[in-house]
Amino acid sequence: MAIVFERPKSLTNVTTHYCPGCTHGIIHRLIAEVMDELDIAGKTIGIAPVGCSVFAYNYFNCDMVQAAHGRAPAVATGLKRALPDQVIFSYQGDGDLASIGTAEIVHAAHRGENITVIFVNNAIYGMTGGQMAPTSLLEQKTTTSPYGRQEAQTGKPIRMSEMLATLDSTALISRVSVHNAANVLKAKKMIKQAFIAQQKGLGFSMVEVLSTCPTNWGLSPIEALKWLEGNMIPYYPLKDFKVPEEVK
Amino acid sequence: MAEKILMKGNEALAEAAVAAGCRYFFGYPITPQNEVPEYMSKRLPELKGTFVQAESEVAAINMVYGAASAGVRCMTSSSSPGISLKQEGISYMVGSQLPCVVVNMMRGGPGLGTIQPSQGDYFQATKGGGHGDYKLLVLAPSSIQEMVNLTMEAFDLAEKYRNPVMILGDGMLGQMMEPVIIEPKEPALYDKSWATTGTEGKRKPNVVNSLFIQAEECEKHNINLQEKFLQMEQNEVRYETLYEDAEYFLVGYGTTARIMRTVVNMARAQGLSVGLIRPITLFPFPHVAFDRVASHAKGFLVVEMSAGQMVEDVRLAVNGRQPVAFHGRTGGMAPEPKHILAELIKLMGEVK
Amino acid sequence: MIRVTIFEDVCKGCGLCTTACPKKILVMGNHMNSKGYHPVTIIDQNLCISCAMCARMCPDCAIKVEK
Amino acid sequence: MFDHRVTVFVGPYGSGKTELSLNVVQFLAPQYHQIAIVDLDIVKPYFRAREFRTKLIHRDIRVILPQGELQHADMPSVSAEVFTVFHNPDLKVIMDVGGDDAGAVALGQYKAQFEKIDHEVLFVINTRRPFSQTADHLIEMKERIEWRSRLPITALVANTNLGAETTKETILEGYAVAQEVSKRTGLPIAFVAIDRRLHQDVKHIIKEPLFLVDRQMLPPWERNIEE
Repeated sequence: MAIVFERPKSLTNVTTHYCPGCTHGIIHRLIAEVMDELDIAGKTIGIAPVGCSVFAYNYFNCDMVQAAHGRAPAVATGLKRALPDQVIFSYQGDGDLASIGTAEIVHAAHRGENITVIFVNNAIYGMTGGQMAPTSLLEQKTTTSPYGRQEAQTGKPIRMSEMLATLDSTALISRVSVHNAANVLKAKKMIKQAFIAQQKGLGFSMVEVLSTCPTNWGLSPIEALKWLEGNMIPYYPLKDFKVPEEVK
Repeated sequence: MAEKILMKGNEALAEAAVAAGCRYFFGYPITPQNEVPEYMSKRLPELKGTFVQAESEVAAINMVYGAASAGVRCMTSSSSPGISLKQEGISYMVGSQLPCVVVNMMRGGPGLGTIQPSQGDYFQATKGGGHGDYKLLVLAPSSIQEMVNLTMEAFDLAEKYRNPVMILGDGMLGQMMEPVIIEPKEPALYDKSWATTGTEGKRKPNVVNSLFIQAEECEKHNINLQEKFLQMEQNEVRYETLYEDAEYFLVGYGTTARIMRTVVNMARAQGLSVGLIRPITLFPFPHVAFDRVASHAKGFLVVEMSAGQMVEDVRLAVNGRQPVAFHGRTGGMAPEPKHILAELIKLMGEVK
Repeated sequence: MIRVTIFEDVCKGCGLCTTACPKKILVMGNHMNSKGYHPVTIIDQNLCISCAMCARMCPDCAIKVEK
Repeated sequence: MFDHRVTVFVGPYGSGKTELSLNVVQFLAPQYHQIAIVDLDIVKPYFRAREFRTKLIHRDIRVILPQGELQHADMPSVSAEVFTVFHNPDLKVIMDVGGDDAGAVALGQYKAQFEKIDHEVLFVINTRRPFSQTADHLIEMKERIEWRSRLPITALVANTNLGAETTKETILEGYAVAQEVSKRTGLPIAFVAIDRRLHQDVKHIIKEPLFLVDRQMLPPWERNIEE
C-alpha cells in the first residue's frame, strides 16, 4: 500500500481550535504541505496575526512569531531584513490585513519586501464575534451591520488583491479559493509558487484565499462552501493578477 | 573612531548604537531626531546592516519587533508624538520579552506641540507607557558623551533583561554639538536560544508571543516580568550627586540637570549650601540618592521641562521627610538659571 | 482493502469530505466521538478509488488515504 | 576676505556655517552701510541664525528669514524676501545655507540671480566631523553640493574645531586636510577660522588669512552664564 495522502509533517499534531468546517484548517494544511515539499520548515518563520488564526503559532512545525493586530507585514519586514536567507510568511485575516493593517500591507508590498503573505478572506470578523469586515459583501448581515451592509454607510467591499496588484513592486498576487477539492489543489499550487518566488528573491508575494466562516455566517459547513461560491466569487473573482514566469 | 570628534547628540547616539553592534534600524522622520535615521541611512549600508524608513512609527516599532525576534541588535528612535504611536509595539515587546533600544528625543506637547526641547514624556517613559503592567529601563543622559556611553550600555541591558530599554533625551541633547569619543566594543554575549531564526531541523520550534489563554498562566507571566523589574531596581540604579553634604538639593535630569549645574555654581558662589541630585536611570528611580542625604538635607527643588512629573517620584523618595518644591517650564521652553536660583532662595526662606 | 482511514477522534463532523467524494461513500456517522462530534464514516472501502479528494477538503487532517 | 558683494557659506552638515555666518556678519557690520544675513537653513531645526535675530537687528544688520511664526516651524520655508537681496547693489550679504547637499539644494532656485551678481561660495571644512575626516570625503561632498545647488564653489574655509575643546593641534590637523583638498581641487583657502582664544598659538604657523571666531552657538546653560 502506498500513501496517497496523510498529515503533513510541518503541521503539529494538535487539533485546531477552529469551528467544524472552517476552512482555515485547509489553508493551514496547504502551507504545511508546501513547506514539506520544498523542505523549508527548518528555515521558515511564520507570523501569526490577531484574529481567529492568532493561535497559528501552535499549529505550524516551525518557528513562529505572534504579531500585534495588522502589524504582521512590518514584523515580517524586520525578520526578513535580519534573516534574508530564511523564509518568512505572514498569515492574516481580512480584519487584520484589510482593515487595521492596511498601511503595513500596502507599504510592505510597496517596498517589495521579499516575503509571502497568506491573506484569508472570509468576509467577516471571526474572533471577536462576527462583526463587519471591510470585505463583507453588500447586504451581508453581521453583528455590526444588522440590517445588512449598506453602501451609503460603509462603502463597497475592498478588493485587496486588485489594489496591491497595481503596485509595481509586487511580484506575485493571486486570488484562490478552497470551496472544493479542485480549487484546493489550485490554491496549493499558488501558495507553493509564492514561496518559490520568495526563495528566488523575486519580492513581495500574496495569495488571497477565499475562506468560510460557518459559525458567523450562520450556515452549515457545506452551506458555507456554497455561499462562498455563489456570493463571494462573483465579487472577488479568482484570478492570477501577477505571477512571475520564473515560478510557473 | 577612537579620536575625539565633534558630534550632534543625535549623530553621536546613532554612531554609539553602531559601535555597540546595532546593525538594524527602523524609523520614521520626526523633528528633532531626524539626524538619527539620516545618520543610520548613511552608516549602516557601509557595514552591511539595514536601515528601513518605515511607513509610520507604528510600523517601525513592529519592524523592530520582527528583527528582535531574530535575536539581532536593533533600534528605533523618535520624538514625543512618534513615541506615543510606538506604545503598542513596545508593550508587545515587553510581553514577548524581546530586547531593543528605543530613543525618545522629547519635544513640547501635548499633541503636535513644538519642536523645541521638553521633558513632558517622563510619565509615559517611566510608568509603562502602553497597556499592561510593565516598565522600561529608562536612561537619561545629560551630555553627549554620556548619551554615547549609555546608548552602548543600553543594548547590553536590553539583552540582559530581554526588555526594551529607552534612552530618554530631549531636542536640546539631540541637536547640540559636543566633542565625543566613541570606542566600539564587542557586544556582551547573552543567551539567544529563544530567537526565531528557523529550527534548521535541530530543535523544537520557538514561538515569540505575548498571548496567554489562561488567566493563571498570564498572571504567572506577569509575576516573572515583575521579578525582572525588581532585579532592575536592585542592580541598575544610577545617579549622580554633587555636594552630597549640602543642605539644599536641586533635582533634575537630562538638559535640565545641565542647566542646574550652572545654578549650583551660582548658588555656591553666594555661599549657599546647595547640591545636585541627577537621576541617570529614571526607572529604576534612584530612591537611595535621597535616603543618603535624608539626615542632613533641608529641602529639594525639582526642576523639569514639564508641568511636574518626576517631582512625584521625588516626593515618594523623600517620603515627607523634607519639603519638595517644583519649578517647571513647558511647551519647549527651557528653565533659566536665574529663575531657578530665585525659586531655590524662596524655598530656603520658607524652610527657615 | 483499507484505502481510507478516518481518525475519528480528530474529525469534527463538518461533512466537507462528503461533498468531495466522487463515489459518495462517505456519510456522517450516528455515533459520537470523544469530542462529541458525529464523525464521518466510510460505507464501502472497495468502492474507493484513492483520489484523496476527501482528505484535501478535510480542515482537520482526519483522513489518510492509501492505494 | 569677503570682498565680494555676496558671501555664501556651504559645506557638510555641522561644519560650522551658522557660527561663521554670525561672526562674519557682525565683524563686517561696522564697515558697511547696508548689510544683511540670510538664513537659508532648511535642514536643521535648532541653532539656526534666526535665533539671534534680536541681537543682530540691534547692530543694524538686516536679518532675512522666514516670516513670523514660520521661523520656528518644522518646515523648509524660505522667505520671498531673499529675492530682494539680489537687486540691491549696495547691500552686503552673508548667506547661511543648510548642511550637505540636502541643505544646499535651497540655493538652486536662485541660479539665474547668482549669475548676475558678484559673489563667492565658500565651502566650510571641519575635519572633526563625521563623514568629513578625509580629503576624499570632503571632495565628494563638495561635488554633491555643487551639483544640487547648481553653484560652483569658489574657495575653502578651514574651520576644524572641537567646540570648547579645540586645541592648536586640532586646528593644524584640519588645516593640513584643507590644504590637501585645496591642492586636489585647485580651490584656494579663503581663510582659516580659529577660536579667538587660540590666536596666539597658530598665527605664525598658518600662511592664509585668519578669521577669529567667538563662539555664539551655545547651549542655554552656557549662554546664561555670560548674559
